[in-house]
Amino acid sequence: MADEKAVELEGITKRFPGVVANSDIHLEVRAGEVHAVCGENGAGKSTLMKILYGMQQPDEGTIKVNGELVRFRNPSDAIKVGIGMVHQHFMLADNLTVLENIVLGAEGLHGIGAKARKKVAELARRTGLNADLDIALEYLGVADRQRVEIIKVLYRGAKIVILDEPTAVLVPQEVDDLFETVRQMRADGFTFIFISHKLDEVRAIADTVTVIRRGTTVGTADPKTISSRQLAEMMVGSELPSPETRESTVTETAVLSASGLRLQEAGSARAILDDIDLVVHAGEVLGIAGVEGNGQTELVETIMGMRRSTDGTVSLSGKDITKLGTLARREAGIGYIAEDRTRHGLLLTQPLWANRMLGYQTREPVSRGQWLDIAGAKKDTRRIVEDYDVRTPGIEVAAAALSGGNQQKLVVGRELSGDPVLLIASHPTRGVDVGAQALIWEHIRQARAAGLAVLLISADLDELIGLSDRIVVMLRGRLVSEEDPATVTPEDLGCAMTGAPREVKS
Amino acid sequence: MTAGIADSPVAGPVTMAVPPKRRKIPGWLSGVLWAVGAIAVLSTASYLTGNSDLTSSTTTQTALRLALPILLAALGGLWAERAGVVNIGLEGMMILGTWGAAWGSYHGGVWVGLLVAILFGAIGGLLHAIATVTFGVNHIVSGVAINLLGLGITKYLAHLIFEPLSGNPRQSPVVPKFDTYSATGLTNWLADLETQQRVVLSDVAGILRGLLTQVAPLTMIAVLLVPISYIVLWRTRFGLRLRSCGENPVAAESLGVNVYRFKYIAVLISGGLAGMGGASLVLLKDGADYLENQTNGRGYIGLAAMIFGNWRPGGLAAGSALFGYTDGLQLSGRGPAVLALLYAAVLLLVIVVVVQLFRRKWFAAGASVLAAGLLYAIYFSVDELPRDLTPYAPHFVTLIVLAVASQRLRMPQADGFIYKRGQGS
Amino acid sequence: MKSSLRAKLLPPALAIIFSVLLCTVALLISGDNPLDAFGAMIGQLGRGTTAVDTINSGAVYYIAGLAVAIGFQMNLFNIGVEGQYRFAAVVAAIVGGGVVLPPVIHTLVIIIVAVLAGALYALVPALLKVYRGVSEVISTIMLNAIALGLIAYLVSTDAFGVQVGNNIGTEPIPESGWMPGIPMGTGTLFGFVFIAALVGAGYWVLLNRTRFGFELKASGESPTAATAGGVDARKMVLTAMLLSGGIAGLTGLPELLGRDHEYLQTSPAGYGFAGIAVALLGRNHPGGIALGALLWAFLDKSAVSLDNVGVPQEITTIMQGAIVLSVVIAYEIVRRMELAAEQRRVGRQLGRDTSDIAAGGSV
Amino acid sequence: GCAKDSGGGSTTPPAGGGTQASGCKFSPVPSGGSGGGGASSGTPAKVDASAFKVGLAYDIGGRGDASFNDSAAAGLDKAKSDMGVKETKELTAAPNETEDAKQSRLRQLAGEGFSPIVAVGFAYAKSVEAVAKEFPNVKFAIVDDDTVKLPNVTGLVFAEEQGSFLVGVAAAYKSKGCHVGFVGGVNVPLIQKFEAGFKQGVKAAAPDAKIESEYITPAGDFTGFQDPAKGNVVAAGEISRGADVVYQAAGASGKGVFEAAKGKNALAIGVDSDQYNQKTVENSKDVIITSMLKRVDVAVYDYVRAVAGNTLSSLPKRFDLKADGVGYATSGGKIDDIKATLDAYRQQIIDGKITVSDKPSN
Ligand SMILES: Nc1ncnc2c1ncn2[C@@H]1O[C@H](COP(=O)(O)OP(=O)(O)OP(=O)(O)O)[C@@H](O)[C@H]1O
Ligand SMILES: Nc1ncnc2c1ncn2[C@@H]1O[C@H](COP(=O)(O)OP(=O)(O)OP(=O)(O)O)[C@@H](O)[C@H]1O
Ligand SMILES: [Mg+2]
Ligand SMILES: [Mg+2]
Repeated sequence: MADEKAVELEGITKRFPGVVANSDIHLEVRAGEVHAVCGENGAGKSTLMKILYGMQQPDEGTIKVNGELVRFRNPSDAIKVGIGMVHQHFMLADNLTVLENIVLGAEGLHGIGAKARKKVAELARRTGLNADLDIALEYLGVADRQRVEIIKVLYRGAKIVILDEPTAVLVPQEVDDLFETVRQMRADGFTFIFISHKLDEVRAIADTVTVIRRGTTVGTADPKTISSRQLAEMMVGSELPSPETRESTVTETAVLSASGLRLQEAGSARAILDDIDLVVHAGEVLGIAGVEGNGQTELVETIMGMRRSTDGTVSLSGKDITKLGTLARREAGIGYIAEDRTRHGLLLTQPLWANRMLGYQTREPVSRGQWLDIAGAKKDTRRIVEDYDVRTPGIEVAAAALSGGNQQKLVVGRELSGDPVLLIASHPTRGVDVGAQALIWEHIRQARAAGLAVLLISADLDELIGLSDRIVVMLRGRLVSEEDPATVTPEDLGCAMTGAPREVKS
Repeated sequence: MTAGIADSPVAGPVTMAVPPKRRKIPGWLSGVLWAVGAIAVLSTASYLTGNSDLTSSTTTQTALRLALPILLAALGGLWAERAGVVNIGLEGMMILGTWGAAWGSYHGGVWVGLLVAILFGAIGGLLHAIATVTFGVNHIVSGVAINLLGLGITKYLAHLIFEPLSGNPRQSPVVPKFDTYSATGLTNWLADLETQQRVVLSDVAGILRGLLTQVAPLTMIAVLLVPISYIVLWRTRFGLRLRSCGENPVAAESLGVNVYRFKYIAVLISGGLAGMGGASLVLLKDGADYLENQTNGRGYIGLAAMIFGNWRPGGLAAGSALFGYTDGLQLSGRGPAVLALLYAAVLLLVIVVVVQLFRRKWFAAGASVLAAGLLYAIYFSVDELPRDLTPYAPHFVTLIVLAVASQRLRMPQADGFIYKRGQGS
Repeated sequence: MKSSLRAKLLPPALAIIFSVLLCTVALLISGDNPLDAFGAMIGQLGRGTTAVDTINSGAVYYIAGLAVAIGFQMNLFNIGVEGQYRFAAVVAAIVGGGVVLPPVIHTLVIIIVAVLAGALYALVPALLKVYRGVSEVISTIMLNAIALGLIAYLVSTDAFGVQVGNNIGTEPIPESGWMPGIPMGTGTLFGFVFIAALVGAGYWVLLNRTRFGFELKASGESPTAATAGGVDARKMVLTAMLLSGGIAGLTGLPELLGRDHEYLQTSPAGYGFAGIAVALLGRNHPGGIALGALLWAFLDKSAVSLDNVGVPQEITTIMQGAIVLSVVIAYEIVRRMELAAEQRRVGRQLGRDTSDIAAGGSV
Repeated sequence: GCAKDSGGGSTTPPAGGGTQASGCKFSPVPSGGSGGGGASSGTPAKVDASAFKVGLAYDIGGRGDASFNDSAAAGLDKAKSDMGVKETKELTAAPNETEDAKQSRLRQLAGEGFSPIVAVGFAYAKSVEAVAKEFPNVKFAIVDDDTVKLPNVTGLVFAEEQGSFLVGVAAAYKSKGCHVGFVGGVNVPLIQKFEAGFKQGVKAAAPDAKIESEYITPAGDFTGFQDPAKGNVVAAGEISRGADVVYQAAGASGKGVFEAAKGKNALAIGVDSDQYNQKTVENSKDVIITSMLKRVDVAVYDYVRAVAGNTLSSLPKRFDLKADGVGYATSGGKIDDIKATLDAYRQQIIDGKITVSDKPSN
């Protein structure tokens, strides 16, 4: 059994206009193992998986599943031979119900009625999904969405499951839950292909790891014996960075202070933000930990003025900014790295220099009065590209043409350009590869040393612990506890975030 | 313009903070409640103003008649947009339908006429699908082009084919029309009831009688298409797949749904329904045969009714009915009837005020009081509404209802987006 | 990626060829001679005033197209340009005919009134959208119809209208309010053509060189990103809609100031709808809209010449529809061809130099 | 049970609503002149127009529109066969075309040597004025307009109110409930003339008669001429309020008016041409008791004839009852019984004893 090959990919090559995503890739996955695939952003992992799942057709190469040569014209073909995929980005329709999302495309199995519902309910139990199956998917939190994705795969009876960065949005407890499910299923004979940028996760779960660099396989290793550092070197040929903060630069000057902040949707009794008090000092990084959906997003958007607080005040360097709009707050010195760069940070079809203006359209060097200063914007964009190592063929390309990591570097560069006194960094390195991650951390650290106040929100607890001077935990719209990053462990933090009682330390 | 008609550029923040809301009452029940409420308001207004037009059988019959093409166009819009294709070409497809209906009916009788109308509409749909689905053209561009093509081609064909028959390049010869049927026993009884002038009872009788007399098969089919659309789109696997293409085509694709195929099917059905809407202008008793420009923008009104109805069959039926009703009322009852309707609006606003006070929405209640007062002042002070404006009563009513009703419109999430196979993130 | 000149010019050419072919088929079916037809269409430019008329009408469509395009820039679909321009034209004609002012100033007053009236009529859907979330598609469709009633009232003899023979219209504007044209052959080029060009230039500058234009485009491209960037979405909807309405208000003026000097109830409608097609043809670019407007006007004028040689004039409508559709399809085909070529090029290079192009993380 | 409705719509109550009275109390019929036509202008001298190229510029719809364009076409056809016109050319306006398109059309005809040129419809007024100035040697005529004061332009206008007066009398006499209706397509001055004459005619015959009067759309919204479905509803509304004879001046919407009348056992009166014989409304011809005739054909014929015979000055200033420019149709024989009465009124108008106003009174 152990030597049976569930999947064999040979000589896979896939070209996109201007990019070769995969070139001559070889990958062998044994039946019943968890096989990790690692690589930088844009190394071609997702592309390879999409090829295995029939969503994209390879230009060259062959695919064998369970020893048989197959050709997938579309995902249905792949599903038929028992392959399932959980995508890097959720593949869910917000407006359809949970049940509909799951049975879609597999109605042939149990219809869409009572039988299907029974089957799904059973799977929901198995994976720990507690949501009502008839509510629209948009009401689900990320962890539940991830579960829905996995149920989708199981519902179709897949034996070979591809998980493309499933842990990026999960907290440690949730990751553990997920891994527990995976281990159980592995014991039941399922095969997994697992993609993650978090190398300790890879080492924790995988039986084998294959590393991809620049579209080709560089090698296979045993995660039990290889160190994270070695793995990282295989991937990028450089050392694994860590988000350690060195000496404290915290001062006494409060930059951001919020008091009694409250946010309530019209017509809803529940407060999304409830009596939030917080202060960020110059030279300080305040980390906010919390399971997604507990109000961090709303807190940031309220501080940015994108939402109107129901109650409470926000002041910046002593000046009350509660009544100001987003632009005025930005002009007052807030830089903002939004959690979803494609939705909130960038104009994807516009050139890089136009993206440089976004949020700064009222200020030099990109504008003068009501007039845009295009030359100035271009010049400053070139500076950012240089300083922040944005890999791009030029500043005239559309932002969409950059990979995620490079897009993020551009955003960070921009938000640190306006001489901010406060930086709000929401998941600044989400989905960004190790190289870019290091660079972004370094820039945040430098700015902090120069006296910048930073409000950091991150799901990556190592990042949070490593960068922050203080950490507050957010739960159901409230700040429930404060932790010292010097002593707290990710596990403790995870407990506080989920509201679980903390194990008493001996 | 990536999103076609993106519904709300007023950007809301991302995260869904609203906790899951369970619908306490099922959709059909709330529909019934709304209908009962509407009848109650209308019959009260009719009683207080002494204008029986508000609930007469003639008015409802007319309303049904005028709502029909709008309803069918709106259903056409629904099918396309549920699959993610904005269809502003409904008008053109409808025009194609009018021509096809007349031509088919002339040569092979009403049913052939209906069939040809559907076919012609579907050809318009096919063109729209080729442009938007296969070539990924902006949906509005394609729709606008189809409106032009529909008009141009039918004019050309009428010139070529109808002129020798009718002597008129803008009109077809007289073509056979659908027979109509009445539930005679019932309607006679209802007629008695209606003439007795009893409060509420006579009103309900009038409304029902209007819906049950002289009904053509086409009318029945069209009305039935509302629940049928609902069932097919929301209760079958075919419908689920189709809707998934309008919500998240990439997800649908990743689950093995052939998005192109469903989009094609949806837009073809959409065109067919619009063509049927055209047929309803031609093939009903008292219909107009083919007449150039006879659709008069009804395709656009259908589109508006669909948005009004929040991309749902029941809602768009309500929108079409509202429009048809008001139009029928103003055309047959003219100024006095519209004035009575104004009175009904005041009553409605009073109810709204009570509800808002109950819900402790002071601002909304205040605004409604103001509006009610204003309308009542108009009602009280004028004996006759301006003659130039009464013909547009349905348009005013639509605007006012939209402005008053809370806007929780939700278009299919990927509506108007251009989808390309294998391009998903 | 900057598209090459070929990618810009080939599609319209293909589209025109395609629609000419389509019409040829139609003409052959109806037993007409396509050569006569196309000959007449081309020939009309050299005859009478058609060339000048084409430019004049082109200016009208151009303004309407710009009005629509402003909305499109931020994903607002202002179907209401039709109602806005007609309402504005009537109001401007009434004011223009009712006041006595020295030359130039009189004209300016009319222009300003038209802009304000158009903006005012666009204010309704804008407010409904911003404060009540009413889709501008519905509200402007409804307001287009309502405009008919308002106009009927305004030009009725009870209000501001005067009856001339069997027609009714507004009081004629005295000569001081006219805008002089440039005589060309037998025709006269409207002075307003230059204003239209100016509006087009202003449109370009506004969109590409001002903060407002940047915010407008940002809102259109990504409302969420614009909001995070400090753009007030409500304000943008309001301003864009008002601007669109204001420009729409100018649509009726070339003819009103340059030729008709009064608004008659028989004055033609439909410029607003044509504006939608023209804006789409021109891909919201001021230069493209200009070409689209001229093409549109040219096809419009062709109706008369075609009728003159006995060819069904409906052909022009078919041609307009066919061009709108085929031009976008052609753009798409050319784009795909270029992509495929690019892909082949990468494929060829791959043999020699893999790492450079395949470098992950950036293109 | 469910039953197929029989053709006549027996399930609806008879028209007239409540009071099914026996008719109106009529004014005494004016005496004098039950004679035939008053417009017999003697035996016409033979006129030869074989040197003439006649151009016709129609309004939207053109030849075959079963309305005034068609009527103009009939006049042209007659001129051709009677006077041997050398060449004719007919061009048609497109919907929503601009002023310059109209001018181009006329200019094209003039440039190609056509003269006289007849422009059909008052929408041509400004264009005729502009082009006639450019071609002083070309003769122009314009139907429905007399505002162009140029030596080479002749206005061909009609006394629609006089014809409408007569059908108003007929309506009063044919109404069982002494209640009649008028449905106008679009509320423009031209159609108001029909309304005015009709109302006056009804009142003249039966001062107590009730009159419903509605337009489908206001001025400027020309869909009112194009929407039979709405015409139907408006007429049905009038009928349900008691009207049992409905006169329509609603263009293509008139068809809906006829059908409403047919469906509700009422009677109808057509307009412009003899609609009893019109193909497009043949389904409901049995309710059409008469039609108000507006003889555009006569005007066009007479005009061509006058140009050919160089007798333009003798052309009537207005084509009225006297000039046989308006009248009523008798096809179907439904008003044969009151023909004498109608002719009496006709004579009164011709003699100037009754003047018919062209503005509705209220
Ligand atoms: N649809 C596409 N069209 C064009 N190029 C694409 C497409 N999808 C991916 N690419 C290119 O292929 C490369 C590999 O992309 P892929 O998504 O496979 O990377 P990845 O290894 O999954 O990266 P990440 O770790 O960030 O998920 C990217 O750099 C991108 O340039
Ligand atoms: N539809 C598309 N058309 C063209 N290029 C695309 C398309 N989709 C993706 N790309 C390419 O994909 C690249 C970004 O790919 P990808 O999303 O894999 O990057 P990434 O680094 O994985 O980003 P992220 O971390 O956000 O996933 C860009 O280089 C872009 O050229
Ligand atoms: Mg990626
Ligand atoms: Mg990936």
